[in-house]
Amino acid sequence: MRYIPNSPDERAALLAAVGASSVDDLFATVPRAVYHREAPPLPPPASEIEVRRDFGALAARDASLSEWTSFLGGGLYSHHSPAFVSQLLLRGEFLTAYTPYQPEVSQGTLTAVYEFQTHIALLTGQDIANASMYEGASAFVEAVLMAERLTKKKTKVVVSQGIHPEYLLCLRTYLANFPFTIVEIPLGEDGATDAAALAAAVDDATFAVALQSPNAFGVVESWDGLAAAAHAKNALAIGVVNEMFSLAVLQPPGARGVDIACGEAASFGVPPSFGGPLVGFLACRDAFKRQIPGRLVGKTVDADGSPAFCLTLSTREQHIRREKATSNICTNQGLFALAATMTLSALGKQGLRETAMQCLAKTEYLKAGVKSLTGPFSLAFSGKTFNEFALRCGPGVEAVLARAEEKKILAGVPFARLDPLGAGHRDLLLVAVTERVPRAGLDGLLDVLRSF
Amino acid sequence: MRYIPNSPDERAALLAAVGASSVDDLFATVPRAVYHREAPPLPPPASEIEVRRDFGALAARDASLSEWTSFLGGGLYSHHSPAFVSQLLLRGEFLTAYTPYQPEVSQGTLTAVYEFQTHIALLTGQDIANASMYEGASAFVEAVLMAERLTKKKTKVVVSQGIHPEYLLCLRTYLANFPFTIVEIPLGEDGATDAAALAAAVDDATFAVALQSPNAFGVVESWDGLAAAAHAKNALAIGVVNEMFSLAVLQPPGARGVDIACGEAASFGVPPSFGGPLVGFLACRDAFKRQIPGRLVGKTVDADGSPAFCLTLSTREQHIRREKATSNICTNQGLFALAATMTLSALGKQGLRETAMQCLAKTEYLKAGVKSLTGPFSLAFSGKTFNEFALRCGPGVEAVLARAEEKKILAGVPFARLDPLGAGHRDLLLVAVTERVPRAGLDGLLDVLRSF
Amino acid sequence: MTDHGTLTEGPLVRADARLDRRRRFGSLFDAARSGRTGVHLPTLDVPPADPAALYGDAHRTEVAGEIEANEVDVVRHFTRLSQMNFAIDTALYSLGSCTMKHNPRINEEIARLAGFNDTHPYAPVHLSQGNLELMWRLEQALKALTGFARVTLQPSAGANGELTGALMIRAAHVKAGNPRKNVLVPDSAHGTNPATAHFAGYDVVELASNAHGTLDLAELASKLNEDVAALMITVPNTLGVFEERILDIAKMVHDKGAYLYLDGANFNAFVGKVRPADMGVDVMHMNLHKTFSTPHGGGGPGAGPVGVAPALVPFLPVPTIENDRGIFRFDVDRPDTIGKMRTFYGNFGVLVRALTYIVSYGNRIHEVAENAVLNANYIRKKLEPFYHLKYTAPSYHEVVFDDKKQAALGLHNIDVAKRLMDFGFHPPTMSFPLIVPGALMIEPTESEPREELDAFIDAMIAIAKECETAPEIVHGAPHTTPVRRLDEAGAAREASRPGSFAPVLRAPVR
Amino acid sequence: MTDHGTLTEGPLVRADARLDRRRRFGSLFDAARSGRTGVHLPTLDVPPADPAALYGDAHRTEVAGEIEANEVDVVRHFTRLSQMNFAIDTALYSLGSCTMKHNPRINEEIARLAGFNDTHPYAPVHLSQGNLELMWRLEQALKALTGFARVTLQPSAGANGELTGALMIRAAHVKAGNPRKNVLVPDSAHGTNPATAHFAGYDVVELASNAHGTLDLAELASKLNEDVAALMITVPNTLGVFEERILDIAKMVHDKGAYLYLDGANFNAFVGKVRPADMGVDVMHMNLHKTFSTPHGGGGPGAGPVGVAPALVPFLPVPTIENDRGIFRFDVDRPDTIGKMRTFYGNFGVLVRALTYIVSYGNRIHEVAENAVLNANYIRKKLEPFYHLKYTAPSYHEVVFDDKKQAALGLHNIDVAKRLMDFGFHPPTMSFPLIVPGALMIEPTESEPREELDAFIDAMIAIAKECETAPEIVHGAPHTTPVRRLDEAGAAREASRPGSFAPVLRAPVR
Ligand SMILES: Cc1ncc(COP(=O)(O)O)c(C=O)c1O
Ligand SMILES: Cc1ncc(COP(=O)(O)O)c(C=O)c1O
Repeated sequence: MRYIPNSPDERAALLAAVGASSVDDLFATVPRAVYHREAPPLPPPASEIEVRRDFGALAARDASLSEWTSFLGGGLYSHHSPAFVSQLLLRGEFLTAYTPYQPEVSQGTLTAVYEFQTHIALLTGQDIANASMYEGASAFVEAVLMAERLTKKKTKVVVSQGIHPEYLLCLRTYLANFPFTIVEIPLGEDGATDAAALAAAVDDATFAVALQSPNAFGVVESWDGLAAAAHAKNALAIGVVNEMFSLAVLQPPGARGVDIACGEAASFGVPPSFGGPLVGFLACRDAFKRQIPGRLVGKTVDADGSPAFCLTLSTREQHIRREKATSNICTNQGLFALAATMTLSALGKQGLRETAMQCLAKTEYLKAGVKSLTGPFSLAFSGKTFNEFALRCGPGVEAVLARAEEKKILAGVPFARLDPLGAGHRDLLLVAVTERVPRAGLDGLLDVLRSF
Repeated sequence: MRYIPNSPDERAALLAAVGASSVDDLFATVPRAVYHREAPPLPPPASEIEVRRDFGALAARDASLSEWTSFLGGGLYSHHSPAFVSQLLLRGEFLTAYTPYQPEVSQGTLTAVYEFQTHIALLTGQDIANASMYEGASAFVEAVLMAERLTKKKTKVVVSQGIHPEYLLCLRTYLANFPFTIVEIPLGEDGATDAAALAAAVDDATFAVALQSPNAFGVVESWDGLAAAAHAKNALAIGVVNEMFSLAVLQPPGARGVDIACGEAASFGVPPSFGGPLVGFLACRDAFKRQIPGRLVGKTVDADGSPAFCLTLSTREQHIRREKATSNICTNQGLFALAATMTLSALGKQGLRETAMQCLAKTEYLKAGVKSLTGPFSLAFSGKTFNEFALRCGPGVEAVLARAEEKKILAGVPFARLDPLGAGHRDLLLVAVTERVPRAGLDGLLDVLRSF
Repeated sequence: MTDHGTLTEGPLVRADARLDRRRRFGSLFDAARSGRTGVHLPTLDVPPADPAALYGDAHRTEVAGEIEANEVDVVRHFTRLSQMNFAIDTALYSLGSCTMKHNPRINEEIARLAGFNDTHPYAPVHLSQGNLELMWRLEQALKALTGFARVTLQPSAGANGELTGALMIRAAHVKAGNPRKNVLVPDSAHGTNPATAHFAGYDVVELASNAHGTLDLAELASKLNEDVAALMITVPNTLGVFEERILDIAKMVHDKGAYLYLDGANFNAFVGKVRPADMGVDVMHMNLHKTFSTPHGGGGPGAGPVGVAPALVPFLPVPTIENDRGIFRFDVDRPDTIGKMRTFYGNFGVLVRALTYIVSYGNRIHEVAENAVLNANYIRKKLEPFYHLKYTAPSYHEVVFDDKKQAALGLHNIDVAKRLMDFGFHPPTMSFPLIVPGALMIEPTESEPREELDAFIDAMIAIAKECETAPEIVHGAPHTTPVRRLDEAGAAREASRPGSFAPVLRAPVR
Repeated sequence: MTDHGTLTEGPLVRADARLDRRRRFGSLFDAARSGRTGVHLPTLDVPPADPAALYGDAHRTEVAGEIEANEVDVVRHFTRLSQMNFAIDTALYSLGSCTMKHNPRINEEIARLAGFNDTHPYAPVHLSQGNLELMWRLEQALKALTGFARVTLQPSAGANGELTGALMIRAAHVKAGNPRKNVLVPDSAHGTNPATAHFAGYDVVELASNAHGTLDLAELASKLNEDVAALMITVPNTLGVFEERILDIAKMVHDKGAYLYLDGANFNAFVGKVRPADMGVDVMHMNLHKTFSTPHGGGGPGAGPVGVAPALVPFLPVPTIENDRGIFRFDVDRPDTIGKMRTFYGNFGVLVRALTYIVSYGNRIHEVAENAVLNANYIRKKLEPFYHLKYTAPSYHEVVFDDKKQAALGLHNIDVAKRLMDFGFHPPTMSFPLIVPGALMIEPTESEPREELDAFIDAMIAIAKECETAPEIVHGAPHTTPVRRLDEAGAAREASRPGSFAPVLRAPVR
């Protein structure tokens, strides 16, 4: 069989060695009423030739970003992934290893995780970062829960409505069974969180206050304002980032008083893959390290005194602490944290800056183009942006998408996709721009808008 | 710069260390008249993003066999390549190593070559095989030259016109400057080499007699007849094979008295890649090993007495023997010999047989379909075939190709493509079938023919 | 098995580690490189922006401390790093409970098709039909294998699936008027089980296992009452033992109006042979990275789909994927939904690999379970004379030895594990089950060939002998790995020291 | 550079090699597996054929002795094998004359596009326009870099390019009425040069080099006459020394009606800085696997395009690729063509990689040469105090030391080379140039970063010291590789013994 090397004869020899007369013997303690002797109700095995044909046909029905001009973002941005990344990820030593429980035979993974932690800490301006979270939304939830543990006996979390609606929905889902109140703060005219409302909502019962920047409408928020509002009432400030390239041109949360940074790091060479696997992150001050969820890698020495890495502070974790653990996470996003690490290593200081500058310049070019239009389109908000903005579409979002589609352009993400259970902003299209789009693509989109 | 890690500052430090004041100093012994200080006349560097876009557009203009139903063969057959092969070939330890001159750090490559030699020897029924030749045609030429060295002072080589026309053209090219005569033997009615003419052409001056089976028209030839004709006059028999799967259902040349087997082993998982890189092979009797061209790997022991592999019998080779070498080959087809080895390892005894049986069955199905047609098509020859046959096209080859193209079918190879400088067989289309084509594809081609 | 006289070789003369290019070259942050980069973009084709003017004092001019390296540096670094890892692709990876089976290469190829890998979750649904159909098909296949009414593919890993299940159970109880208070968890359970129960807002009540290592039905009866929301069990449990009385257990749980949660981490022991829904299970997560061969990737990603009985269907996270006669769509209109467990729809790339695997086996997938169990029993049989087995009930996919015999000689499970590295194998799991002190939990999986099992067995036997004849070698192991045995306790001490974050938990800014 | 006190570490306790899964597991033909396969095809969807009936006694029923292995076995086998190789991706690969530079990963990606990789050479030309355009573009780029009238992309490797060039030279002489008899080759030449001349039907006349290691013009004058068809030189030559008098040499050759052939193996020393046609070269091959970064693949493939001056254009192999205003076609209608060097059009996949590389550097490609030369000179400077340099003329892309100093201590170039392995580096070339006995030919290439050069230099210096302080360690090296030093002479002896083919040159049939 496919990936069962032993042939029927070899299996028979093993069966004989264990003293069983048939495979059924090995399953003797399964209640007979539920034990199936017949084959499961699936089609016969498919060969590689058939798999290629069948799945190839499925894949051909999806819009691949390499074949379309794409302005899709909404929390997941398609940046350049260097060619070497996907090739090195195929190395069996990375691909087919697991959590580095045994450091002597896992220095490869461990070193890479240590590097990932370093990149995230540097980018967010925090002291430390963990080895990865599943993705942005659960990282955000874990940050909120962590803040609660750190602040003791408080019950309220204040969140901006500029946080990605799916993140907020996850927060409500995970917090449903805790006695916590979630207070949402609306955005102002400029698309940024209403600072006065935010400050007013924070009280002594508040354990955490959270903002996202750039927010779900692309608008850059103020970390200073967040930190001030939170710290005024001894709450912790949580900063969410899901377009990490913004941190190459914008001050990081950690440098502006934000206590915990969390979000999505998929911008760094992680393929969009229809939304997963991605790579969440969580970074914070050194003082909070005993409450951080997930794995942490630390530097130590081996018996010869040589430097080496291992998992550390694991008494926080479920396999030791069980119901008192800081999280139930076990399997994380290892391989894609590695992809991000590889990509960041190649980008480096220069590449981060250059990429961010290109995203910014192209976005500003497109925004200027939109402003110069005479038709039924406008920028929804006046706030500063990085590489995404909300376009108010007079003709309706779907009409714009449809007309762009004819030109092989994916014009953007209807805000309604982020917030299908909500009701607001139905006329907004989120338009995101990365370095992958050449000027001709930007002009192509402007032509589409001009055609209305 | 791209793949020059040292930054300008670091280069300056190296320059200082070597005591040069500028790069130009290092080139001081180049005659000034030819030394260019200015940039070469090429466009500016292209980034990965641009390379992907630009080359992607080129590639999109070619017919990829994965998107077409293909009956193309003519010496290069597109078989299934297991998914793991192309992924493992990307491992840097294989990809970026060179000829295993230093066995202690090349056991990986050496073991694989030893296995390649074994596979080729087993398939062809010969004692030994070398580490690879460039491709089929040059392997054939080297076999002829080797036969000449082995037979001493003879001057004539007798070749069947059933050998791939490009192989014959290469033979003429390489032999142009040697005092040898090439005699070509025509095919009989059945598409096989005229046995009587062959026997008659061989004389005491003949050092080699060569046949291909299946031949360039797909017809299975007789190794027995070849060996008998050659040995009658103390010439060596050379058997050419370029569809190696045939050797899973047909007696191998080595078992039927053929002295040297050579040809193309690309059928084993080597991507067609528009005709190269492929992987030539050359196999022969043990007695001829001192005259074999190219690399050979042998088994020996290390200082601890452990088994280990190294290059051997290298006194045959150019780096030692210079103008007296058995060949001038140096770089060979290492990586694709490895691809073939990996594929053969996975195929194994069962997979070889099963694949060959499927090719055969599908070809017979198609031939039966052709025979049942009432229109202007016929099988050009009555001889037995394996997985390719020549179709005589009443309406002309191009008309058939064009009509098939509308159905996304590549109907076959016009014989004229193999022999553009020749004149015969202009109405023949070579139709090859592999396990990649499902029955629907076979029926699709029959429908096309039926439409005439 | 082979019988070898000498178990060790003579000394080797290694070059000083600092001079050996293959070892201990540290992190990319260590090296003093400057002015390099490994990514080159097209020349900017629009007017440059001025971030300083735009952002004012919120402008950041550089990410200080970041790497400056070229592609050459980076490719080499990660190639060298990889060479310091053991992995399934190099040898048997005996890490029990993790189902370290072969990861087929066709799965990687298919998951990398641009039409899957380079697609955006918010692309129009009519331009994503292939993706939706794939998810729908996977749900159907998992339903066929489990017998559940529906399966959500959204959870990101096993533990996330557990939480999804627990939240659905709670939502169902809430809807029925009482969330209840407790979740029962056997003492043999994996740590994620109690942790999950806690994060779903429940108190954990531990159940002591009986002498066979299975559930003690009297104990269960004594703790089961109307405050109990669910029982979370693992089948086969973490000892590799099947809960023979699973049908009785299900009945007892249901009689109290509680739900039966099955941790499906060990589904590999019975996939295609037993449908969990038939056993009375109400909800179960599957670890696609275990049973369904998706790669573990040095820690992840995984995927933890959850199957549910009809009663829990209303509570599934949104969106679900619906098939309207060949047109696939997302359904968010589910009033009782618990909400969402993550952004988008799940670890789609992992789902692609899992479905590829399932169709590759098709209706012969039960052979996976049969051979996983056979291989584990073979190892058990061969090693039983050399290692102590605390629980002797029949083993399924894994066997849990312990170090009782070796402890008598002053050596422990960790010593055996570390010495195993010198033989080229990845050690067993040691951190649990907590009911087996000094555990050596071995799970070979079905994808190990006989000769690899034998080689592993030979190594384990050789070590058992070394424990008697050369204990200092075992105690000092490993000897041949890129680094020697680590000071993990020291690391934790140092890491927990306030302010020690750099260089302990990250590289410092140079 | 680093100064380390101790150069070696203490002893290690390895597990017996036969028990160590990472080492010496032999060939796949060794293991006794049966009934396994690693390839699964679709179920046959047409009636089965009956080969016995069809072929009669020409039918073969099985390939006896073939492997019976599963994908798991095969993936592991080749993963393990690869781990026994040194490669550029692991560290500096000092093998001189082979230009072991970084192989960019984008090249591999592009070459694997289905529109290139999965295309058939006999597909209709109108369905192959991308391929033809690519080849045409590569020819234009190589023309721009060399100054030649045309370039054929057909030869399969450097040596095959040499033969193509030699055959064209001979065809031109034949056409002019006299094929001539000799080809002049310096004694420093690579072995392929004389071998090629022989296979083109010429006698080789060797030219002794002068004291600088370059061509002796008096010697050249004395051997140049109307019987000489060509002079084959290498620039820079195999010592890494540029032929300063190349213009004079070209004139002398041309004055006798002979052609100047340039072995372009060392093009990396001057690509983008000097156009060979400007130096009076008539024909030159390029090794795309050297200068243009295509991977060496453990021995190949390469590609050896040949550029020619106008006089040789008529003799190019067919087909050439022509651009008729954007429609590309093959031209076979070339009456004076030498014919074909191989099937189809060349190693197309290698050509794709080379063009990818060239456009990636574009008009900055001369920096390749500059840095290749700089790096070689840096190594020369640092190692000159420790290793003897027979020829002291300025070095270009490589430097050829020898073992004169070490020989005085009883150690030879091979000992230094083998010990270098213990430091993680691939040894230099030792087999040539023949004019430097005990050669250590080192070519770092431009893609080595400074710290890698330093690490290599440190290792070489450490070894020079060890030769004095611990000669037995150097002599017994390598100590840390998967196998120890091999008995290569014994292997050759055994291999040449009549009838010894199995198991010496292949596995026996079990
Ligand atoms: C028994 C058991 N339950 C649950 C889990 C958690 O699954 P995951 O790591 O996918 O979150 C594991 C994983 O190791 C396990 O072994
Ligand atoms: C100087 C020189 N000439 C010619 C060659 C032959 O080139 P190839 O190996 O590509 O056939 C080599 C290759 O090693 C070489 O170094």
